Amino acid sequence: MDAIILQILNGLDKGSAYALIALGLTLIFGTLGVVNFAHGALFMIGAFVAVTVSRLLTLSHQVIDETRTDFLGNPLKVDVPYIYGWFGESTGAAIIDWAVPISILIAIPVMILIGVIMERGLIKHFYKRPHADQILVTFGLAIVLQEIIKYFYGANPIPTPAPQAFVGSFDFGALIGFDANSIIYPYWRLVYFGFSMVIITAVFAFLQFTTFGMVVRAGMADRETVGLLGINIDKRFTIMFGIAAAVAGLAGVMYTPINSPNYHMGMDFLVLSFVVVVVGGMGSLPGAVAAGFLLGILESFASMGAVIDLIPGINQVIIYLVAIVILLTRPRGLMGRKGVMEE
Amino acid sequence: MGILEVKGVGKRFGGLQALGDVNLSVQENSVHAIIGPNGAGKSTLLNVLVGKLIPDTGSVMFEGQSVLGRSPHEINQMGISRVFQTPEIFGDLTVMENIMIPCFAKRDGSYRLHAFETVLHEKELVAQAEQILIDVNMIDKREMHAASMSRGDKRRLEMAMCLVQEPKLLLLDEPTAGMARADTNNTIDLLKEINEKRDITMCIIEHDMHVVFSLAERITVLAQGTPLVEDIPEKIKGHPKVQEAYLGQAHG
Amino acid sequence: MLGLNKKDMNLLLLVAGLVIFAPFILNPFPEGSELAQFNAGYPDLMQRFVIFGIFAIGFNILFGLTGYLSFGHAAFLGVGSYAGVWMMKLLTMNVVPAIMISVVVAGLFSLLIGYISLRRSGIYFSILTLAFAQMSFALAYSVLTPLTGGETGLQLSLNDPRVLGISATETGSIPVTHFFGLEMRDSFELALGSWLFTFNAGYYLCAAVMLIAFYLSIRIFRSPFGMMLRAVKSNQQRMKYTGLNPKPYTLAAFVISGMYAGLAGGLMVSMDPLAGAERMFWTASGEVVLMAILGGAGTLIGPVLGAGLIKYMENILSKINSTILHEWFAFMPDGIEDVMVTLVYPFIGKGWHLTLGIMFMLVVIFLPGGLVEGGQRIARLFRRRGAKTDDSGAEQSQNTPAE
Amino acid sequence: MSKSTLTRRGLLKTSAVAGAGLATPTVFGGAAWSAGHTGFTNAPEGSTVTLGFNVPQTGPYADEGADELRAYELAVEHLNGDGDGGMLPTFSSKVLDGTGIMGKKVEYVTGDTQTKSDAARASARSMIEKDGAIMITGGSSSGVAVAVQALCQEAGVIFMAGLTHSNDTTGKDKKANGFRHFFNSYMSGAALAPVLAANYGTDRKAYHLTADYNWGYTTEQAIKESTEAIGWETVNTVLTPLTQTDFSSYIAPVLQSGADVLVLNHYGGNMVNSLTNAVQFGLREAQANGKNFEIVVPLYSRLMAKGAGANVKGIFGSTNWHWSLPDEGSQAFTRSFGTKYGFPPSQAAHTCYVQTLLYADAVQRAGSFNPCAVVEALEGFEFDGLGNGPTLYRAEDHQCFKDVLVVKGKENPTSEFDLLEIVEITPVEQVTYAPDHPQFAGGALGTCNPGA
Repeated sequence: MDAIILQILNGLDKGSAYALIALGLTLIFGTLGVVNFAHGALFMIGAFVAVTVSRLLTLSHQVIDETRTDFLGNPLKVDVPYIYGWFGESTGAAIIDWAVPISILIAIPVMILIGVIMERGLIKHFYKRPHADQILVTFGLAIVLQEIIKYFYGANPIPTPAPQAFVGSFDFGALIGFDANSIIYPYWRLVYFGFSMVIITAVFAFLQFTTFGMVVRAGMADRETVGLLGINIDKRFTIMFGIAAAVAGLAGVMYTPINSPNYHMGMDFLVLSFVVVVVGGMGSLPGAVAAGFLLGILESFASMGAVIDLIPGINQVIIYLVAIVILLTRPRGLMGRKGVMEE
Repeated sequence: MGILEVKGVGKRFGGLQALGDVNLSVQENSVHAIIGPNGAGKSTLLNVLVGKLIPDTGSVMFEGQSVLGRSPHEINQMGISRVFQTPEIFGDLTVMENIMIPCFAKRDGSYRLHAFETVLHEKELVAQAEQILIDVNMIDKREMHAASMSRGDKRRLEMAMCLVQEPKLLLLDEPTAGMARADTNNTIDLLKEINEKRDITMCIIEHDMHVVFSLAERITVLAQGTPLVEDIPEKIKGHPKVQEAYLGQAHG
Repeated sequence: MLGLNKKDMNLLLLVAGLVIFAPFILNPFPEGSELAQFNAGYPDLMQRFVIFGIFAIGFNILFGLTGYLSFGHAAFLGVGSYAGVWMMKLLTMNVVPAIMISVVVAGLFSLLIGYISLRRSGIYFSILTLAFAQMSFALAYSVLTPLTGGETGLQLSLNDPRVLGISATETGSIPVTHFFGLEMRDSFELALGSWLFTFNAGYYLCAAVMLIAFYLSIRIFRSPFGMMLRAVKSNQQRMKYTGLNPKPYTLAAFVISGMYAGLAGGLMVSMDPLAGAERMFWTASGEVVLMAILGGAGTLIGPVLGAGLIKYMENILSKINSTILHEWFAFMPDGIEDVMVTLVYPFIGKGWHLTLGIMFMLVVIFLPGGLVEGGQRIARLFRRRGAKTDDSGAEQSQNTPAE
Repeated sequence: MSKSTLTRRGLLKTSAVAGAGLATPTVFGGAAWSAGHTGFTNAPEGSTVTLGFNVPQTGPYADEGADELRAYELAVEHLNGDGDGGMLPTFSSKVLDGTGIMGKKVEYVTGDTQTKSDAARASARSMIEKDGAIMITGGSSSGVAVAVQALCQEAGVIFMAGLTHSNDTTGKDKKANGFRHFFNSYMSGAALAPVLAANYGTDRKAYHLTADYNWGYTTEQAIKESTEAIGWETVNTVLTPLTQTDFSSYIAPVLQSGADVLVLNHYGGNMVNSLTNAVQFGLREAQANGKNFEIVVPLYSRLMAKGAGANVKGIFGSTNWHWSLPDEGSQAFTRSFGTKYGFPPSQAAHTCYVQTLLYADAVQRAGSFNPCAVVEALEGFEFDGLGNGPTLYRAEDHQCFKDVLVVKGKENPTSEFDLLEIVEITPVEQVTYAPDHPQFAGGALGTCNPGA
């Protein structure tokens, strides 16, 4: 039982990353009709916003420490962040410690800007082009973006820890009435899950309760009609693209303490998130979220030792197997609409 | 016994009874029109006839054989062709190829792996297709992409594609929708000619009463998924039920 | 001739000329010159050009004609490769049985996957093929290691039980692949002045197979079958109401292109008898999609060009390092030399992915029809210039399909 | 900048001068890569010799590849008599004199393995066929090493493996033309076990997470066997997919399993992520069976430690070499590398540098570039001064036997390169095994292939 609850937690956690990426992906597809292969790259850029922020915060001047030596035997140069000088060492250290949460505030405008630039500068010209062209151009863009990141940050993962307050784990089981030490779970993963629930709720609320959202939803259902009503749908769709980019970017920022970011993390998620979107049903927002959590949980269960012993290799293929079964039994995914992307 | 016998066909979509107990008998070599107000179930009935929809109840017999449960291409191979309201043609292919495809379908059936023959070496079929293009006055457009033609040309092309197959029954879904009066009259003449010279039975769905009364030998009036009345045109014209159905819709 | 019209025959002859004289064409720069770096006329790369050409031609029969975008085609290439290596391990080092079994196994595998995947269309079809291919990769890399060699790849060893052949040569080596005695790595070298041209037996076998494959693809394009496939892409609804069943046509196209992929896989292991699991990874499937689109999907020659370009970049661009750059710009004053090297460096060597990405974007943005469209535009430009007096020389309607 | 050229054959240079336009067809029976005249592949003619450095330049191991390339450039510099000479003065063999190899200036070409066996072979073939490379070296994974080694065997050139840790490279997939300086899974197990026993006791229950591919299998087997030999019990072993990025679902059940040690048989990105996740789940602070829970990472690299950040603190592992080693050779190399690039070399850089020197030395001693002569010179070669103490290139399997380092993550690093501290230098005797050890069974060296 404990093991199962643990894996459900893990699944929700993984699922929230899948769901956030898939949400933006399907939002872009639903509103703009564009298959965006660069969406994984947006997730990766979000993570590197966090890396950049923590690097900026730790911008340092070097102080020579005569008591110690470096590897060549010269006196050791110790990096002292400028921020220590401005706020004092303890406040400075605390600010650096909170680099990832601070990055969220910075990532929102940065990602929206990147999204808007992408849409206006490139994607806009591809609305009427075949999906294959959209895939190729966004794939090219994804490669370019990740190579740029690689050029500046290298290929090695860069550790970006969570604030000290959230490092480590706690006894989650005891909270919900299980035996002590039966369900130990990391703080930050719960934060991640909570954060993604907030984002998902916010996106849905935004679409549900604002006029802007209503127009966008109407546009997703029938773009031409809304256009005929004289509503400038293009402008709204541009903003939607910015929001989708921000969702992916925030997913990336928050993900950095879970796994050290590297330049190809976007590609790692790309194929998976496409599977999630398709399993959920192209263009369906609830479908994307549901499929994200479903696949996350199934993936977690498939990685349990007992399951692997029973079916060797199941953990390697579970996601794809589920995708195949769902697509064969439910032709348009869990919640897909008819006629979307079938020609 | 008609060439097409529809008996007791019913179809529900969720809570909506799209068709309820439709009976229809189309006589060989006749022109049979199906009319009715919007939402009367005309298109649903047509989709049942071509195998796109499977009815919940009833039977559809064509030349004494059931068409139910067969897929569209099998029904077509039995001799039923369909012309769509918006022309359905192979837009990316040339006009000539659009005609060649039904030529092959007629000769080779629904599937044949003729991967190492060459289209242009099938002299007989090419000649046949060229003749048809001459007949419909499109020979000078043979190498055009079908999608780049005018709407009227597309309709003619689609009609020609159906005729290539020499169907026994031709289903027409509003063949004159959106046409100017002069074009409509041309189409009426063309259809008459086809019906008489080629012995093709026709079943037409149409809104334009002028077309219906110029062509049809029998008319079935559908309303809310059920046939109100079936009779010869003269009788339909003054039929109170028909007027009620149409006028009621027109004013309500 | 050969059942082709004049235009197609010319195209076939052109391609034949290109592959036969490839050792000259690809080695335009003299040995030892600064530009020799750009020579591609060595056996491995020439083999790759034509093998990936075959792969792309086959993929194009499915994608270019029917519009079905398979994202898992590399799986067939991989399966074909494994089958080929097993044939060499168990039967003989002659490449003919290996290539044949590759085609057959890939054909059967694609029949199975195609049968299931073609129940869906559009992106759902793409994801199904992707899922199958990813499963194949993941299993081949891990639990199927005894069958596939896993991480290392399936390779020959000194104690293979080769029924029609020897396990090891007298000198204690693994025997080499051959075509009825003609060793695939045999080469004839011709030195002309400071140029060196290599004529490799393996390459010419691949080239011959590729010409046959190309010829067959022309025949398919011009056949009633090919026309039906284009009809599938254009309008399945009308096809059904014309009495044609699109399913078997599409499945046949899927299997044929799967067999092309298997053929490519078989040739790959015939040239270099090792089959790695990475050749089934989704990026490898993506690569062939890119080849087709980059060259011009639905055109005859496009996929071959796309394959050539991508493989050229992968093999030539990635080998340029900063030392070589410094040599190129050595004639410049020191300061400018360094600036030039700094400017160019991100795009070559380890940055070749960046150049590839930029190229994809440029081609798709400016040449939606791929390289073939680029060629056509240039040709049109010349034609227009040539016929300037001809006032009616306006745009000819673009009705020549599938050039 | 000197104008050097990358020629394929010295012959051509001269023939070009002698008479342009003169056609000289040559037919080779046998091998494409034979140069005909001297009886082996790519025999260097003229005043230069070309080496092929095949390292990952794209993909997740690109940084490791970049470090290998730096080492190669440094080695070439030293062989050609530039720079401070690095390890040449400390090397026990003194035949290398800074005039290249056998008087020929050393040049090199580079290629990108992409850490894929196919791409690595393509790149190696291009260096052999196009650039006339006489020796191929590099790589940062065992799959690539085995694939390229087999290719070099067929082509008739020498392969000096880079970073490859799987037993198979000099076990079931060993080849006569291939040589490995790097240590292997067995040695990791043999070196780690006593240290683990000393620090964590002999009554331990281990839980293995293993990368689901060849290297993972051999490492799991080696660690399992050596820890079981000191009395540990293996509770469970679970295979994880190569493409896995989030290991939470593999880590979470560990605490409930009754184990008190987690062994992460992972490398590269897998290791960075699995270790990070393990620490997140509180395994480092946890208690199990009344003991402190411990994590072990059999194969450490500095780049991985850098990627995992603070999570490596206090965690044991093994490594081939570390820049903080006090011996003269290591110091000389670190100084030389650090002066040129500004930071200390990694173990991958070290092994690649040493392999290049060893090759050059073997050619010089053999007096020939002929691969068979080189093989003969390297087989059974004993040397010292290259950083790991007295070392033997064993003739039976072409594996180097030398001291192995047990390290642990440093608690208070002074810089981003100072992440590991040496716990013990395990003497060579302790990690030596018989050539027919079951973990290395199967396969045969075959005979050297000179290609022609």
